[in-house]
Order: sequence, then structure tokens, then C-alpha cells
Amino acid sequence: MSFPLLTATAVAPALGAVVTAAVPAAQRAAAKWVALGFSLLTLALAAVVLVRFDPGGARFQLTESHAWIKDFGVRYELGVDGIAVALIALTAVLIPFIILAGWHDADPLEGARPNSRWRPTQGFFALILMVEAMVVISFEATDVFLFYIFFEAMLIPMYFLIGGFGDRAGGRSEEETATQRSYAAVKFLLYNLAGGLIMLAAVVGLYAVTADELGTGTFSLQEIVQARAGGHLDMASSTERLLFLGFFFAFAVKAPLWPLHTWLPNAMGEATAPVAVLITAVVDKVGTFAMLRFCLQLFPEASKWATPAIMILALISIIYGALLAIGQRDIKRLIAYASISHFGFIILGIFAMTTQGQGGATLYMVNHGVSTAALMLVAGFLITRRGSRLIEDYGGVQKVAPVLAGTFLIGGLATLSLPGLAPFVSEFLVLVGTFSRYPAFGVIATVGIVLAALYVLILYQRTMTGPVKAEVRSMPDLRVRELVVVAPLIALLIFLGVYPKPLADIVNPAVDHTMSVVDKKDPRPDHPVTDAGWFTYSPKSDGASHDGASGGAK
Amino acid sequence: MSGTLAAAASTTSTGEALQFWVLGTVAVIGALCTILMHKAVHSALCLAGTMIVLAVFYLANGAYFLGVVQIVVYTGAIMMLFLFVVMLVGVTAADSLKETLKGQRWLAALCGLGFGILLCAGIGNASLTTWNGLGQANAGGNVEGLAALIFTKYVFAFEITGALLITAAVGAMVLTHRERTERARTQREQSEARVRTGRNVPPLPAPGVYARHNAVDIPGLLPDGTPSELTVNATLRGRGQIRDVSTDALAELAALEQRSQRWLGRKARDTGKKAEDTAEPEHGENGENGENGQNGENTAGANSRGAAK
Amino acid sequence: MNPVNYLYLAALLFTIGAAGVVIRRNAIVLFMCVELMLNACNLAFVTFSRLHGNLDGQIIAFFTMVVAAAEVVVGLAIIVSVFRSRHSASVDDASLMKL
Amino acid sequence: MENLIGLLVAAPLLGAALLLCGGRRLDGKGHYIGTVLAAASFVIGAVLFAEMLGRGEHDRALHSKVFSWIPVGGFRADVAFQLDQLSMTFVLLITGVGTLIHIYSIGYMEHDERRRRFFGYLNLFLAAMLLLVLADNYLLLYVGWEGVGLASYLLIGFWQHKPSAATAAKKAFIVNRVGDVGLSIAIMLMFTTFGTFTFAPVLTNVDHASEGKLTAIGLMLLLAACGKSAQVPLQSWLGDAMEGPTPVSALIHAATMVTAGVYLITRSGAIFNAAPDAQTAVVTVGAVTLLFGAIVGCAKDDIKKALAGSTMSQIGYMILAAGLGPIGYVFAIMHLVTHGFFKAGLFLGAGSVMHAMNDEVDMRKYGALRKYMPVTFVTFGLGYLAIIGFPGLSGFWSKDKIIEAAFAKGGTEGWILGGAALLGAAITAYYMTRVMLLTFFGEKRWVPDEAGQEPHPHESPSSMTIPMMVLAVGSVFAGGLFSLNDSFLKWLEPVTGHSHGDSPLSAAAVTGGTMVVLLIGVALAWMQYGRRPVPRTAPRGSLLTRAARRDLLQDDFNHVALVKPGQYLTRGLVYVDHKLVDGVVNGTAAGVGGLSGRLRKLQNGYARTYAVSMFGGTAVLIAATLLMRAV
Repeated sequence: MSFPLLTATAVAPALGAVVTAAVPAAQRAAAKWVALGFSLLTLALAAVVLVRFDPGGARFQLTESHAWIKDFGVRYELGVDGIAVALIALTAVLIPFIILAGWHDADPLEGARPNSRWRPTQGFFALILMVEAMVVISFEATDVFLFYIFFEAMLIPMYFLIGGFGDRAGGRSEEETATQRSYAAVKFLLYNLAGGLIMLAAVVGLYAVTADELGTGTFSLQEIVQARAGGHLDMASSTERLLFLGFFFAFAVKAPLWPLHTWLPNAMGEATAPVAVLITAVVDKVGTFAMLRFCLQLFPEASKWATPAIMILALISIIYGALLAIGQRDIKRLIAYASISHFGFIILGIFAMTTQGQGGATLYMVNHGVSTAALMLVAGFLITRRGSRLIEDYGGVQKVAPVLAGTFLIGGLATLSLPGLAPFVSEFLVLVGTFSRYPAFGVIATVGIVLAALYVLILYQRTMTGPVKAEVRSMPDLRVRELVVVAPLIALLIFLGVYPKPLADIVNPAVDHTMSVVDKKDPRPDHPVTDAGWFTYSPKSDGASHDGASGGAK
Repeated sequence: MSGTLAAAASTTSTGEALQFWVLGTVAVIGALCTILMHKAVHSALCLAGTMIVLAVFYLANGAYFLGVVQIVVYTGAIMMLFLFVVMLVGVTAADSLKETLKGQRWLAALCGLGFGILLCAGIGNASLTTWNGLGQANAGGNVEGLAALIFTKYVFAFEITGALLITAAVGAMVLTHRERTERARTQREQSEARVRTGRNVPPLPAPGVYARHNAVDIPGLLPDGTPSELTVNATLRGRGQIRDVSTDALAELAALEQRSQRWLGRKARDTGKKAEDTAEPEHGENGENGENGQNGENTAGANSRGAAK
Repeated sequence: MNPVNYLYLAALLFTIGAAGVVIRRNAIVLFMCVELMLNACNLAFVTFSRLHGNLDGQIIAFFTMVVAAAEVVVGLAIIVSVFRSRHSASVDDASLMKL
Repeated sequence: MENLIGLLVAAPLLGAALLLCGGRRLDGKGHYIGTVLAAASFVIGAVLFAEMLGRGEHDRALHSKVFSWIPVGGFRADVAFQLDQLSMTFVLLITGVGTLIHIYSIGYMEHDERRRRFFGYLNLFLAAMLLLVLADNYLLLYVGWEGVGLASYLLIGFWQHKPSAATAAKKAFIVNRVGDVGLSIAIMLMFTTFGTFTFAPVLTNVDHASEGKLTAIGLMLLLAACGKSAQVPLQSWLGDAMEGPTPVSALIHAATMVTAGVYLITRSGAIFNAAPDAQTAVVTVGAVTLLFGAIVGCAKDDIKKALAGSTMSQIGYMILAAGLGPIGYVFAIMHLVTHGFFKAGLFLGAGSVMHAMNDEVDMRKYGALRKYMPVTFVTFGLGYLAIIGFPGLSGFWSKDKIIEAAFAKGGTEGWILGGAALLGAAITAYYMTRVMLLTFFGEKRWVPDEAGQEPHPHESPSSMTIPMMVLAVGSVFAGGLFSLNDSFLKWLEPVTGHSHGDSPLSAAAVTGGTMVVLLIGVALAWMQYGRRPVPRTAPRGSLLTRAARRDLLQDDFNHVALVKPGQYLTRGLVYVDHKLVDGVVNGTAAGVGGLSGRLRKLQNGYARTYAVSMFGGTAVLIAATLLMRAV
């Protein structure tokens, strides 16, 4: 029994949350540093995971398994595949930036009398770390029940983060802001709880089915997958479909899929920018990740059965989200709708059931996290400067704060997936993967590219260019802290856009495995022009440089 | 003790059957009276009756110990406790049977009916055929049998009930105990207070004295013949149990005259009128009494009606 | 006669008691009705012990009596204190449980 | 040698990185860094060119794989460069003209405080453009493709404080994005057809694929080309793009970027050869655009917009030629290069004129500038002669060939295309003469600018004139040089292939025809603008004129057909999202709330009511148990 690395990765932020919350009220600054320190510790541990993980190795690595609730066969089972590793890395990377960006978001308002018992600053950072811990462990859990617990528990800190630490720059009266904020928080909670409860029913149902079929009920993903592969466990197709829908509903709410998306704009609009990033870049990823890990692998047949409907919903999300983003007047809501559109792409890629689609979707999760973080955090800096979220309150910022405008533009270009930046790679992979199986869907989704350009550039034009508005004339440019937040994210965007191979090599085996579980093969091209198997074609170069990824068509 | 033998048999003796039907009727009537009587006191008495009947049934069922306990503890102690509390609390508006909640009666009736029918139906289709009576169970004596069980099988429950009783006693004390915050006022202080206020400086006047019964509930008459409320205990006043005898004399006089008239064989009409005339200036209720007189009611009836007011 | 009639009687008394609980407003009478119900149960127990030919039923009845006694004591004490505080023994006056 | 190819791209990229991240400390010398790096790239190109000439004409292609970019399953995209004669031609054009324009900009942007940024953007553009022409697969080409789009976006909107500039930039990017959709779909189609999208395997295995697929790919590529090269129906952005600084218009929107579409089609020649329907579409687009642009060019009074129209039209020629297949590829590229020279020269001249007339762009307010700025006049004039195809100058050689090739297409199609090309030549002569006359001849029609100061034109500094001279030289001799015993044809043939169509007319006839229409056009223009004085404010003009002034109503059409409905759609969707999708949820919530409000009434607080419910509940329970027993 070696050192429980995964547990440590999840425990570190949890511990950090406790310590941060315990910091006495007076030392507000200390709490921030403590939180930052623990998030960096988590980052270090995640880096160790990344290093220890061997892409070519077993499906699940660094596994830990202990009996937990014997009577119900619930086990404390952790293990990571390439997809999980990538997403854990993303989470660990983003949290420190989120904490840094939110450095002053939870400071007491001017004139608010210092209350000895209520400690908003400590609470804010503690909650963020708590969310990180739960997200990380739900990426690691290979036991359905364990996953479910943290999938749901995540809502509690998120609820308080949204409802308790809303955006002060509403441009509205204080009490209206408060009502809006609580509305958003409750909406978020109710939506996700509804999804979670349905999922709970499905989880119990899964246990019942396994108990019937295998004798002893189990929640272990691997056991169930093996049993299905071995033919010991054959569900009635109706049962499987019901269970699948139960799981998928919860995940579709979490990763907002049309028409379950309306909570996201409210939540992201009312929360502070860092929390909004936390929602869309970290927490929502659990939903898409779980589709890939649980929906597809537990219920392959049902997944294939539901694919057309889900693809259509995803398409609607893409176009619909983009169109609504164009129509928004509120910067943060605009970004939220853009995220909805992007989640449409991710889901499209997952259910395209091709190596490119799913690989692309996984990369998309990471890239979207980084790009949205960049865009949203810069937007947050902008909003805190001017104190308004409405687009028409800005204009000509580029002239007074060129660096801010530049970073904002880069974030926007990443959002419209400009080649050379990370999101392009993933988006194109998703499109190709979709196109190669469902050409029509691929073509329609491609329209999303144009719409993305529209909403990003309109946003940039209205806020950054044109004559300088009087209100923004005295706007300061990015400060050092803010640069420290943004610059690494942009560097990451560029690196992953130019050289995504390392990430792809980590992800590919996992994707191939998923494909084999679902028992789908990439469609062969009509006239493959190949020397040895069309999928290892590479002009004038040995295929050795490609051994990172074994073709899905094998 | 006719139940002793019958307790063993699967079907009871006719004696017990008779006893059941008679006393059962009594018990049901008692129960109904309990929930239908206006006054709490009457309810309590009816309940006591029902309990006694039940005690008899216990005995008939071979539960001698319980029968006795029922009489001693329930009918003796608990019901008396009830009566004490009734005395303590006295009369309240709650005594009226007028329903205030809308539809409560109907719901109650409906539920009761359904409940009873269902219960009986349940008992009915429970096949209770073989009655192996308490013959050998009570062979060593009922009390000994109970004792054996209590101190072996149910000893813990027994101890716990002991604890429960103690708790209850303490609880009752705690609940009813009232901390006296200020010193009790001495008689001197009270008299001084009376003098200070100047209202009825002397001690309260005594109730009126009347030859025929306990006079506590009869107000003393003031010099002008009107009864003085002060003379009667407040509780009786509150219960409206003051007996007004101010008109009895006149009523009797009227009755006397009637009899004499009848005896003299004269027409009762005009004298009756005269009697009314004589009665007229005296008191409001006079005429009524006069009619009473004509209906030939005796004074006791009049008195009782006076009491009923 | 079949001793099961005792059970019917018990059922009847119990129902009457329940009805009384529902329709009477005077807390004391209400308590009496509860006592009536308990007694009905006791009768049933006793009859059952006759049915089964062992004394457990009577034991239960005995315990019921004890508990009933305790309940009455506490309950009446509550009634008295309530009456002291608000000069009423009507259960409808204590209707603070509404929202 | 292969590694040098990477350097070609790396040099300007480094420049862009330095200048954009360098911060204010580089403001002083930023423009030199940019220029030097551009020049370095040109030098590398020249070295490679020399080395390439040294090799036999069939093994001239160089290939260098830098690293594997996106390997996912069967999807293999490498960052790999391929340098053959075609790419080399572009490399020299881009770096050469690019360097010249860098030099020019040093003077032109002297007074702009954001000059460092400007040069950063220019370098970024060079890098992207080189990546575009050097890529060995379509996906990498796509990167360059969008990269130049980004650079053009940044440069058109360089003067962001002008809302018109910002809007024009946005418009350019969006319209280009529409074209990019075509390119990306084409790549997907190639992937599903061939399992790869690398040039070599795709283009060599075209014959395996079905014609339908190839036609689809071809059309998608054509869409992309239309977007980037401002061809009908995606041409509307080019006119507005003139909002950018003039060097930008010269480099990006005349010489290099807008010709990327021609490169794409020529590069994908194999596909088009195998898909005649796609070719027909290409030539149609080309023919239509060359007339369209020419007509627009005639009506514009803004000198840069007039030149933009001409650019459109000239690229129409190239597209037409490229659409003709092996007959035309070479001439398309040849015209592209010569056009790169003279059109860049013309724009620089225009820029010089504007520089002198304190940024006045209306030609009707110029006039008689020839004696004030002789160098500009001469260089501009040479460029003018070149573009109208004056015998002996560059334009003559290249355009004439294209017209011949158009006729050589054969059949009625050939006649139509040839006719269109001829007509285009005539109109070209007309509007270019018009520009010339309005700007340099006639009497002064100058007006004071907003600041109220009279323009006193002067010759531009040498940093601006020298590039103009160089380009003028190029526009005079390049064509002749290329045509000298068909050197250019021989140079490109290994890549594009070549075939002589059977022209119904002899070359001489075509040339003669061209000369005739040319004279007609010049004469018309002279009669209209040369003889009688030109009014300062444009006359109302004929219907066609007015339409042409509005880009033949293209923008209006877009506005009515796309923009307005789009706005209504988005507004409607916002409403729907708020009322319908969200309303359902909130409605449910409200319903539950109301229901609970009613249920709350049951809690009246009377213990006896609760007792009744308990009583009833017990009854129900008993009933239930009994029923269970009974069942």
C-alpha cells in the first residue's frame, strides 16, 4: 500500500479550507495567503500525479480501494485515467488563479462595521478550496456512489459562494442586487438538486440491478464494466435506458445543455468573476466528464440509443447559446451564454463516438476552462474598475488601458477558437469527429464558428474601441497581481494551441478505451491513402512520433 | 366472583352473559354521558361509573388484581384527582357543547363511525374461536402469577415505570408549584388597605340565613330586601349557583291563599288577579311565580328552578 | 355468549372516547375521554389474556394503568398551570400552532 | 536548408512577439526591429530561392517536418513546411513587398504614438502569411489563413478610436469567418474522404475519390477563397477595409493577403481539375467579380476605395484564370505577382498623396498634383500604365495571357469568359485613367480640412518614395522578365502543370482586341474627366453610378437579408429564453408556492382539528390493513 497520492490531492485543499476558515477574523490577509498556499500545494500534488501517471499504462492508475459501507457494497475507490488526470490538472492550475483574482472580492465593504463572528474573507477562500477538494475527488472516484456524494456535496459551497459573495458591481440598488443574487443561488441549487435526486434514483436502481444480476450489488465502475464485458451483467434495454437517462439528466443540468441551461447565466452573472470561472470552468466540467466516464461506460447501449436526441440538443445549445450571447447586454451573461455554446460542442464531441470527437471533447474541457478563465477574469477586472456589467457603459477602453484590452482580446480570440490558440485544436477535433460520423451535424455546428466570431468581436468593439467614454477615462491598466493572473493563462492558451501533443497523448489511450467499451470504431475514410493503415499516415516521416496515440480504428 | 369459573370456559355462563349485557349497556351509557354532559363534574362521575363497570368486567375475566386496582387506583385516586382539578379550575366557557370549529362535529361523527365499524370488522374477521381461559394461569393465584411475571419477565419495564411515576410526581409538582415572590399580607395590612380604599371597611357581610338548608349560597338581604351579592362566595357566584329566596315568602303566601280559596269554594279568578296585583309592585319575578302558583307547582319546584338559574 | 363481545365493547368504548377527544373543548373532559380510551384498551388486554390463557395481557394492562396515572398527573398539572396563566381550560384557546 | 524554412516564419513571428510584449521601452526602435526582421525573412527567402534554382526543376520541393501537432486517432496534423516553386514565388512576393512596405511605414506612421504596435501587427501578418503559403497541409494552412485574418482585423481597426474603423475591422473578420467555414468543411471532407489533409497524399490520390465529393470540396474551397479574396458574394468587406492605414491596404488588401484565395485554388488544382462543375463555379465567380469590382471602381470618389474596387476586379481575373485549370494557373500566379507590384505601388502612391493632402481621400478635391509631387506622380503613373496593360509593362503580359486563356477555354463558355475579360480590361482602363486624371491633372480643387488649414502638398520623405520607386521598377519590368522565353511558366509548371488550350483566336488577335478596348476606355475617361473641369461635389449620376457608389447595393442586401433578420432573431431568442424556457421553470416554482399556500390553511392551530385528522388517519390505516388482509 503505497502513499495514497490521489487522496492526498483531494485532502490538501479540504485541509486548506479548514485552516483558512480557522484563521481569526483579524488576520484577513493571512487567510488569503493560507488559501493560496494550500492551492499551490494541491497544484504540486497534481503535478506529481501528472508525472506518476503513465499514459501507456493501465486504464486506471494510482488506484486506492477500501471497503466503506459493506452492506451496500459501497467502496472508497479512487483511480485516474488520462481524462481525469487532465481535468485534475486543469482544476489544480485554475484554483490559484481564481484565488488570486478574487483577492479583494471578499474584503468587507467600506463603512461596514467589522463583525467579529462573521468572517466573509475566510469563508470565501475556504469555500473555494472546499469546492476544489470535492471537484478533485469526483474526478478521481471510480465508485458511482462515492462520485454521487461529492457530485452533490459540491452544491453546498457553491450555493454559498454564489449567494453570499455576489458581484457588487451590479449597477443596481443594493437590495435589488441581493434579491437577484439569492434568486440566482437558489435557482442554481434547485436545478442541480433536481438533477441530483433523479440521479440518486438511478444510482439506487443501478445497485438493485447489479444486486439482481451479480448476486452482490456493487457501485464499482470497473466491476460493472468488466461484468458487462464478460456478459455476466445484461440489463434489459428498457432498464438500461431509464438508468442512463437518470444519470444523463443530472449531468446535462450540471454541464448546461439546452433547455436545462437557464441557471448558468443567472449564476455567472450574479457571482463574482472568479466564482463564475469556478462554476463554468471547473464545476461544470464534472458534468461532461461524468458523461464520458459514467454514462458511456455504464450504459453503452443506451448511450448509442440516445445519441441522436442528445446530438440534436447539443446542436441547439451551440447555435442557441451563441445567438443569445450576441443578444446580451451584460458582459458576464454574454460569457455565460458563450459557455453554453461551448458545452454544446463538448457534448457533441462526446456523443459523436469517434476518437477525434471524444479526444477533442476532453481537450475542449481543458481548453475551455483556461480560455473562459482568461476572458472572464479580465472581464471581472474591467467590471470592478468601472462598477458596471453593462456593455454600453464602456467604450474606448483600449486607449486608456491597452494591456487590459489586449488580454481581453486574446481571451476573446481564444473563445472564438482562433487557430494557434488552444480552443481551436479541440473545437476542430470535435467538428471533424462529428463530421466523420454525422456530416450534417458537423456542418451545422460549423456555423457556430461564425456566430462565435460575432459575439466576441461585437463585445470587443463595443467595450474596447471607439471614442473613450468619460467614465472610463481614468481607468487604470492591469495591476501586477492581475497580470500575474492573466499572463500564465494566456501563455498556457498559446502553448496548448501550438503544442497540444503532450496533453493529447495523455488523453488518447483513455478515449480509445472508452470507445472500445462503447464498442464503436472510427468510420473509415472512403479512399484511405495510406502506407500502413490509414490512421498512422504521416508524410515523409516515421510513424514513431505518433506512437503516443493508437488509432481508434485498430 | 361468578366470573371465576366462567373465566376458564370458552363460552361464558349465562350469568356472565347477563352481567355483560346489563353492565355493558351501563358502561356505554356512562361513556356517552361522559362526552355529552355539560358539566365536567357530571362527566367525571359518569366516567367513574363506567370504570367501575369495567372493574367488574376485569374480575369477570379473571383479572382479580386488575379489577381491584381499577377500583382503587382509577375510580378511587385518578377520578378523585379529576374532581379536585374540576373544583380548582371551576367553570369555564369550555363547558358549553356549542361547536366553534366549522364541520368539526360532522368530521368527528364520520371518523368515529368509520373507525368503530372498521374496528368491529377487524375483530369480526379475526377468528377468535378457541378460548383457553385463565384456569391454569391463575392456578397459583392471580396475584402470585402477576407478581412472578412482573419480577421476572417484566422486571425492567417495572423498574422503568417506577422511574416514570417518580418523574411524573416531580413534574407535577414543578408544573403546579408557584413561587411566592412577595411576602403574604398580614390581616392587619389587609384591614388597613380596606380602610384606605374606604370600600366595605368592616369584614364582608355574612350570607343570609334561611331555615331550610345550608345558607352559604343564599345572599343576605339588605334592609330594602334586595339581596347583596357580597355575601355569597365568588365561586358560587361565578357558577351562577346563588339561590334567590327573596320571593319565596310571597310565593308561599299566594299558594296559601289559593288553597284557602279552593277550600272556601270561591272562584279563583279575581283573587288570582288580586294576588298578582299584590305581587305586582314587589318584584319582577313575581308574576311568574304567580303563574307557577296557578300551575300548582310546589315550592320545591320553584326553588329548584330558582337554583337552576 | 362468546367473550369476544368484550372486545366489541372495548372497541365501542374506545371509539366513544376518541370522539369525545375530538368534540369536547374542556381540557379536563378531554383528558377523561383519553382515560376512557385507555380503559377500553385495558379491557381488550384483559380479554386477550383470557383468550391466550396467560397473564401477559394483564401485565400490559397493569403497565397501561401506571402510565395512565402518570399521564393524568402530569397532564392535570399542565392544565392547572395553563389555567392559571390564561384563565381558561379550553383547548381551542391554546391555538398558537397556526402559521 | 530545410531548417531555414522554419526561420522564414520564425523571424517575423519573433518580431511580433517582441514588439507586442516589449512594452513602451521599445517604442523608440520598434519600427527598426520590425523592418529588420522582415528584411531578414526576405534574405532567407532569397537564399532559399538561389539554392532552389541550383537544383533540378523536378526535385526543387523542400519539406521539413517541425513537430507533430495534433495526433488523435487517425487524425494526424503536423507542423510541417513544404517549399516548392509556388510557395517560393509567394515567399519572395510577401517578404519583398512586405519589407518595402515596412520601410514605407517608417515614414508614413511617423507621427502615430502606437507605431510600435503597428509594426508588431505587420510582422504578425508576415508570419501568418508565410505560414499560409509554406504549410504542407490544409490544417496548418488554415492556421495561417485565420492568422492573416486576425492581422488584417487588427490593422484595419488600427485607428480604433474611429468607430468606422472598428466596424470595418469587425466586418472584415466576420465575412472572412464565413469563408473559413468553407475551408474547415473542406478539410473535414478531405479527412473523411482520404483520411488525411496533407497536400501531397490528397492531391496525388484525387482520382480515387468520387467526383461528387471532389466537387463538394472544390466548392467549399471556393467559398473560402471568396471570403479571403473578396470575391462575389463575400466581397463586401474589402471596400470598408480601406479604413486601415494605407500601407496596410497596400500590403494586405492589395498585394498579398487577398490573393491567398488564388493560392488556395491553384494549390488545390488537382482537385479542381477533377471537378469540372467546381471549376465552372470558380470561373463564374471570377468573371462576375472582375466586372463587379471594375464597375464599383468607376464610381468611387475615394481614391483608396477606387483602388480597392480595382483590386477586387484584378483578383477576379486571377480567380478566373485559376478556374480555367491548367491553362490558367500559371498566368493567375503571374498576374498575382505583377499585380502585387503595381497595385502596391499604386496604393503607396495614394498614401503619399493623402499624406501630402493631410489625409484627404476624395479625388474630387485633388487635382494638378503632378507638379507638386513628381516622384509620386511618376511612380503612380507607371503603376497606372502597368495595370491598364500598356504594352510592354507587367500588366500587359499577365492580363493579356489571362484573356487569351479565357478564350482558350473554348466553346461558348470561352467566348463569354473572354468577352467578360475584355470588357473588364476596358473598364479597368477607364477607371484607372479617371483616377489618374482626377488626382494629378486638371486644376486644383483643394479644400481646407477640418482644422481649416490649406493643404500644401509636398513630396514624401525618401523612406516613402524609395519603396515606391522599387515597386514601380517591378511593375514595369516584372511582366516582361517573366515572359522572357516563358521563364515563369517553366518555373511553375512542375507544380501546377500547364496545357495550351485551343484558342479560337490567335494571340495577336487577342492582343489587338485588348489594345482596342483599352484605348476606348482611356478615351472615354479622358472625354469625361480630362476635357471639362471636374465638379468638387459628385453629380447625382445615373442609376448604375449611384448603385456602384453603394458597392452595387451589396451592403444594403446584406443588411436586409442577413443583419436585420439576425438582430430580430437574437432579440426574439433572448425574449424566448427569458419568458419561455425560464418561464416554465419559474412558473412551476410559483405553482408549487401557491399550492403550499393553500395547504397551509389546514394548519389552523386547533389541536382538535389535528386530532380529527389523526383519528381519520387511523381509520384509514385500519382500513388499509384490513384490505391488505383481505386481498
